[in-house]
Amino acid sequence: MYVAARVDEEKCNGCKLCILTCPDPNVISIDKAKNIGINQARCKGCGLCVVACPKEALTVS
Amino acid sequence: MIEQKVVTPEQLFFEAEREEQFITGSEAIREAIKSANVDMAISYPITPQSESMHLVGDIFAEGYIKEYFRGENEFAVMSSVAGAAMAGVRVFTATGGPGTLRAFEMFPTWSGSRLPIVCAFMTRGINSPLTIQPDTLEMAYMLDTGMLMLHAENGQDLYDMVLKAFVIAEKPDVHVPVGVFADGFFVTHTRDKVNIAPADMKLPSYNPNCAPVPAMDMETVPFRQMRDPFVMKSNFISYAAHASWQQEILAAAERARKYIDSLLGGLIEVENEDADILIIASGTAVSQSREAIQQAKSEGLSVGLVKIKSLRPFPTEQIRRLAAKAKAVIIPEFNRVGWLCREVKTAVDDTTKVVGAPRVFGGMTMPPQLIVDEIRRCANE
Amino acid sequence: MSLRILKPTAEFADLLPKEYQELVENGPYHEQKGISDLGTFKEIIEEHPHCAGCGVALGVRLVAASLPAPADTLIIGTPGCSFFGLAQTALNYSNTAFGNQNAVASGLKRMLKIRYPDRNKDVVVLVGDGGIADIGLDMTLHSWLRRENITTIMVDNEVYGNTGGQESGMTKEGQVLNMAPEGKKFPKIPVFELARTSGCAYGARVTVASPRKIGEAVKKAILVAREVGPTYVQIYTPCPTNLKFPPDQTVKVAKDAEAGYYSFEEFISPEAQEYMQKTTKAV
Amino acid sequence: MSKKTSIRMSGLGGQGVVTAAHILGNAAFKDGLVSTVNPFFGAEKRLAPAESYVRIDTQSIYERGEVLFPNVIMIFHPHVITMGKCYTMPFFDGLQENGIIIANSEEVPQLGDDDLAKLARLNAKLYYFSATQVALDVGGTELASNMAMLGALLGVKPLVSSKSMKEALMERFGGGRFVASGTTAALDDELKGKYEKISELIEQNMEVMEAAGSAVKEFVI
Amino acid sequence: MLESKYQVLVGPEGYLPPAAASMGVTLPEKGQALVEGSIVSEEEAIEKIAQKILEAKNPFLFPGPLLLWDWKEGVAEKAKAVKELADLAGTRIIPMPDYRPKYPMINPAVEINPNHPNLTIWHNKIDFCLFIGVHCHYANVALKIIRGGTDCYTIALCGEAGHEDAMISLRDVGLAQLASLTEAVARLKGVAGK
Amino acid sequence: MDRVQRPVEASQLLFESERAPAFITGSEAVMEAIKRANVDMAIAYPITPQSESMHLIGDLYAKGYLKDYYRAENEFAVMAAIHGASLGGGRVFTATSGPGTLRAMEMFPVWAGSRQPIVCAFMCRGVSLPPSIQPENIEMGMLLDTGMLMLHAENVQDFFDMLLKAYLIAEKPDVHLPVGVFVDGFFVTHTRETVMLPPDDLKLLPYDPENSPVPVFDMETPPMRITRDPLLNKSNFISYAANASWHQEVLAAAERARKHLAQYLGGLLEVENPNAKIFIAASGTAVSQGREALKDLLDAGLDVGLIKIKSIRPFPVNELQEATKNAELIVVPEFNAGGWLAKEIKATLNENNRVVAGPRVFGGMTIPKELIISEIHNALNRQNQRL
Amino acid sequence: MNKSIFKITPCFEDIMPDEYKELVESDPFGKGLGVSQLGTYKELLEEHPLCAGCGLALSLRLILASLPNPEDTVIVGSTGCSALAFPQVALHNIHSVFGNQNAVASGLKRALKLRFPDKVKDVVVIAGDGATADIGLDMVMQSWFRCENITTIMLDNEAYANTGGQESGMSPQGTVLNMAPKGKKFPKISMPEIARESGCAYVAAISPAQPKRLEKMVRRAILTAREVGPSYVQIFSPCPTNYKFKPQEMVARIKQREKEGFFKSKEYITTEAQEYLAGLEEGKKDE
Repeated sequence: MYVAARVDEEKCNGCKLCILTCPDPNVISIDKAKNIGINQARCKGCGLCVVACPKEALTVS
Repeated sequence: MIEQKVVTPEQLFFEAEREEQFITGSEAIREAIKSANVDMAISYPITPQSESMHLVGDIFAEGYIKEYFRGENEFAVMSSVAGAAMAGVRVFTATGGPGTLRAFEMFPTWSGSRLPIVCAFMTRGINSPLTIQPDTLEMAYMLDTGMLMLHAENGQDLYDMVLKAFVIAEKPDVHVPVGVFADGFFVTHTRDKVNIAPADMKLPSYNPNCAPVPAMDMETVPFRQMRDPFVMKSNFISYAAHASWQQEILAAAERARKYIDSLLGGLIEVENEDADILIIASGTAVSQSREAIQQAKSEGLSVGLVKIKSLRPFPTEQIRRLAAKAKAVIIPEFNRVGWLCREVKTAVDDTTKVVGAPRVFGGMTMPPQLIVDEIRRCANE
Repeated sequence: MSLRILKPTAEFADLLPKEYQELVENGPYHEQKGISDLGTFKEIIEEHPHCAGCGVALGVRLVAASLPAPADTLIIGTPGCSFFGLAQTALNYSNTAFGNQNAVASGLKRMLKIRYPDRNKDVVVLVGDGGIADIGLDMTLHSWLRRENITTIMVDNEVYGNTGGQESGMTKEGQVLNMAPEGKKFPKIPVFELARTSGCAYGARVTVASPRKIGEAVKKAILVAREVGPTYVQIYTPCPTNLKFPPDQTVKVAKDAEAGYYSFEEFISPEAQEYMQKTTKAV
Repeated sequence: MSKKTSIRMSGLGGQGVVTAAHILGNAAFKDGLVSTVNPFFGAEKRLAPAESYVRIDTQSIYERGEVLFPNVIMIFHPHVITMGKCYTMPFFDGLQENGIIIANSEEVPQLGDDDLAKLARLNAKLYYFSATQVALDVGGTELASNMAMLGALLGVKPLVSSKSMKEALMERFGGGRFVASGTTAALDDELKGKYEKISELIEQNMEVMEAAGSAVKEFVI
Repeated sequence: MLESKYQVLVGPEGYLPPAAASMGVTLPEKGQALVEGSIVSEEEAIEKIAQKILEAKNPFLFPGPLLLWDWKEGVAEKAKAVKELADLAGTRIIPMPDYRPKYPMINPAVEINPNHPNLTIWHNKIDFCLFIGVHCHYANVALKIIRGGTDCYTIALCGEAGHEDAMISLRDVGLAQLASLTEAVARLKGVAGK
Repeated sequence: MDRVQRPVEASQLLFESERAPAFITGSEAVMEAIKRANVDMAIAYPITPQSESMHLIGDLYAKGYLKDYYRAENEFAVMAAIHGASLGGGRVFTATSGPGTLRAMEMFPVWAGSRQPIVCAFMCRGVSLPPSIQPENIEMGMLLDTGMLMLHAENVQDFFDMLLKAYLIAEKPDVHLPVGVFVDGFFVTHTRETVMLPPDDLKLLPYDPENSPVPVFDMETPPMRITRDPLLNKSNFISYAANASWHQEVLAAAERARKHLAQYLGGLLEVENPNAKIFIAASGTAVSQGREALKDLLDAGLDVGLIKIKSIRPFPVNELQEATKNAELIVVPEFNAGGWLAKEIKATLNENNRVVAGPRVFGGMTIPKELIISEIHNALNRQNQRL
Repeated sequence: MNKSIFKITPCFEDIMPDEYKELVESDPFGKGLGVSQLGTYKELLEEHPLCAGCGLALSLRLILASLPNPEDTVIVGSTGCSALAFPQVALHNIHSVFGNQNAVASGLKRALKLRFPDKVKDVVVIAGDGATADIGLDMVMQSWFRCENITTIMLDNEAYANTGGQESGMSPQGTVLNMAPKGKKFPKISMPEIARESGCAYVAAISPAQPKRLEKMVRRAILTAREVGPSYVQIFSPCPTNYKFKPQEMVARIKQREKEGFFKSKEYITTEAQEYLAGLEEGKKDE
């Protein structure tokens, strides 16, 4: 029952919509190269980022 | 406004030459606040408190206070005062009776937050039935709020206690609110001689950096700071934090004892302590007792008097010691329930010698004769 | 009420003090009385200890004369000048703690609906400005938001009169009063506008300079409250004592205000409008 | 002499420790035993530590509140042990002599030598198994993990009859209103949504319990 | 003043012991200090701290936010003095960066929190600790919990009036007291070294 | 409504009808009690740990057991609205906790002074600050002098019975005062245990406002000129005397409640092992914890008894003096920092140095029986040393 | 605050836990960061214990990222779900009791003006719908009447969530929730309109589904409060737990409610505030 979001780097275009939809702080980050990083330990797996992602680059498992 | 210079509390209280004035209790409050270097005061009307806060408004207009406004109700006033105190300023407010009860939730909150607020309570009866007359019942409700509680006998006491309350409240090891209680009308509206410190002197300002908790101003570390945190998870660890926090509030009141001793000359005042019959009282009941003792004396009865100035902290050991020597202890009170009698009985070993009478309420005064009757009864037993 | 309870027990009828006998014989309970009948019937307020020229006393008297069904009206008040007169009213009157009147009225109205499902029991709140706009604002607004079937009437003297003349939320901006030593720093609270936003089906703003308007507004407000929803009437009742004008000037002060910032205003919801038309026709 | 069994269930919010305690206590009540159940929760949310307490006896039980000295400790989530997500430190604090620990954990619970020595001194028994896996395999939902934990308990210590257990389940899920926090009520709906009929839910849960009873393994301290 | 016989000794004192102030322990006046509930001279207390710190198996310093953040003049110097003391006495340092309750998220290996200081003490098996730079209220809450549930010897170096619930407490602590403490540690260490 | 209910005499419902066991929480017990109490109206406001019980009262309303129910805007407003509803002559119920009690504080003496037979359940919890939702009963210490009657329930069974009985006592014409039924939050509200319930097709007779010592407020009862409550605040002796007499009448009403408490609750206190030399005296959950300690102490051969105080207002002064006549040690465990019960007991007894004010637990923890046992041993040691 | 005070005392840098080091190295203080930069710096909110998919948590996170001067902002909250996250905010924040937040903020703001006459200290109230529209309505409105220079933000999740899902004044009419067993009997309180009538110079309603617009409104509200008068922002923040929808549907839920006409983003600005904001926004463009 404890799951977390994962990002498919291939699909992600770094639009940051996931960051703006995540209810938890300091979970999804982005670096200068527009790589999305997810702090798995802190993710609650709600799935809002999955729904928000236009590229279907996120999954919760 | 007179130009004021900052002096030490000791200078202001004990060294400066005082001037005798013939004023009411409400005016004594004004005089105390003038010298107290208060930053901010918030008011709300309720009889018999209103006059004092009008007068505080007047000295705001004269420049003695930097900010003043009328809040929307007592609960809101006590909340706003808390907000101001958290921001690190010295604040004052006052209320009475139903106002005290309306704001009740805030008082344990003040102590829990370690706010050195000084609030004057001009006690009166509480509903129902509605009355605006003197009655000290509200003090019974307040005993476990964690606030320090001083009870003024007269205008002079009210003046000194309000002024000194700021100094006691702000000691870093105390730093809890102080309620200064005065019996409505009997003190607030009675004109009497009061010795006032010079108007050109005032207390040093409050220093929030010496507080046991950080000021909420984003200028004090730590930055991540919540006043006051939820230590309310259900686990032993949180319980222990919560319990220790409460114990620390009780400890703060204990630490106040030495400051009450040095600034107010003790938690109690005793006259003729070796007498067989002792009267123990606080507030206006002390004055009535003084008259009764005079009368009793003329009848050849020797009666001692214990005036309790501080109800929280309570002079438990002193009372136990004094009562042990007496044959009878009379406790006159201005309320129907006899809360002071309960406190005293809790402190003494032999409760059978404690007489909880007379009790007057509904707004009447307590004729000294009523107390004399009790004295005679005790003397004849 | 059942008028039976207004009937003195035969054996004791002649023992009743005169004021009660008059009330029984010539009170406003039996037939509809109104503002225009004042002076011809025994008023339900026996007397009052208000100051000479008191606007609040006048306002309270006019409201009492405008009740559409005094025999089934219960008034809830609160501490303040208004209750001195109301305590002498030949109605059920209650005040408890300062500012809680609309909460008390909510509970009372609902209980009376339970106990008398087939009868109208008009619950009317009649309170000063401090009680409604300051300390009791929350409970006033929430009774409106919940759409309680009660009428709220404010006698607005723009000051805490009873505690010695402090500035209230309804005081005019700039006015110097106790607790506003540098003058009040914000405008009058727009309770009238808030009444509309908060769900009142009818609202009126009047002054004691227009007694007939008070009569109409109070009647409408109480009728609408029976069936449609909460209603509000705000009456300007100037205070000669604390605002320091001669007692004979109360109505003039009110009249001047009416010409200016206290102009007559009224709003009514379409539903209330429809209901009023129906009731008037029925009458 | 009293034969009181005091059980402490430690888990995370959302795992059904409150529900499990309720069902166990209710089953004991139906068996004619004396039982009290009390959950403790603060203003916590899902995944925060949650604890529930059941006391079962043949005589009157008076005390209430947290079980400080349990005979049985049930660990619903390995984080209770590894991340200290419980209300006492360490998680077996207060365990009585000959006490029992049952942990929902695929592997042997990670315990330091000190801790193992302490447990050995108490002559404690330590059981473990993946209740979540059993719940998924047999019940088809991880929400039945709490049932698996109860099954394991009955497997090692048959405190109540299976008949009463079934009745208690029926009462809990078979309509009527159960009083719990809002979150529990929400989860209830989710659970009910997974089964077509309540009877199916009950049967499945009974099967989960049975399977769990045989799946549980003892770690010899 | 009442004579208190209450001693503030190493715990665990048990379930919810009262605050030492409620048992009659009073705070010292200027120039004095508290050792185990009794008022002594500041010098004596400093000596005792030095002794205790060197006796300890696993001593720790807990600096609080008033010292961890370089927020006003004088902090850096004081911090440096504390660091020197720690180096000399061979104690480790664990910070208390703020006061928010962090349970159960706290990492007791690297931080301490006033609402549950026992977790850090248990985790690191600390038998001696010294608080400095903590707001008095939070220090008192922490000291009480430590005395209630652990066997750690507690020292509170206070910039204000001191702390009854610490086994040793100095008041009005500034650079001078820190220097004397360091000096005492150096001296005792020298003795021990011989 | 689940079933048609028949109003019956209180004695039938409470004492004669056969009871069946149910395994329920304290919150559910509130619902079961109100279901049988023929309550007209309830008003709710959320606060933990009280909310569940008022949710369940809402369910009763939805099923038709109550005629009106709503959520009000805050606790002060709830207590004011309940006051209004009670003025209107019906039977009412509400509940609150800790900070909610304090927010509404001004209304409780108003209820009493106004002679209203309101029944309110208090699910005690810590009061701010710092905020706590956990069990602690300091709020009771603050309500002692409101004029309300105060019953303290030990467990879920007590809670059920006391709530129903509270209406009977509150509504006696010679009493007619509000009754607060207090329980320790969570320890009782959220604990599930066996409770014996009378059938739910019976309910109390309705409240009859015409038997009230004050006129009901409905414009159907003379006199029509009635002010609830009058302004007795003119500054003259006549008003003072009226005000004081009114207050005395409120105190007197509480005194008159004693006989009804004896009838319905079997006394204001209960004593186990009355000839003991050592007593545990407590109220609420502390009694239960005391019972566990008692078992162990008796097993260990100590001469210990237990006093359960059920009524805090009126306080069982004579009963307590009688029960402790020969006691040498009285230990008072409490769930609060102030120790209000110990204070009450000390103020009641002579030679009150026999009273040990503790152990006190607060912050949310339970009182383990071990703590009570060690308090007794410590006190005995002290006494021995003195001898 | 003076930025120079936000630094770790040199000799303790190595012992500070990572989260504080990160905060100091990558803080948002004095840098003019906003919602667009989220994910690239250490947020003021460290973590929170709220439910997965909590709309209120998302709103809170966005508000904190929108503060124009976080280094000089003090927050006042109230009892409720949001209060559970507050201890984790790296700003001074106050929880007093339920519903008194605007009264506390009034006292606080005036005291801060006294103590720091030459500095702007933003006082921002962030509280739930129960605290703002029910139990605290009086104090909220009175702070507006008094023209206090504070910003009030309501996190509207349309229920008392923390106490187990009771109906609040902001619940939609007809909703069945605890304490409204037959459905809520009156409409959602029109707080934005009440705010406008009660003297707010700037009023807005928004949801976290529009993060950039939310940011703009929060900033405008805070800036207006500094100079012109009180301001109010109402943020629709759905609660998956009590309204029983799946956490991942939170944003979809906002859109659905928008479509049904129950929620609408709006903005009321007084002429004075309009001019003031235009001046500021103009100035910003010039930079």
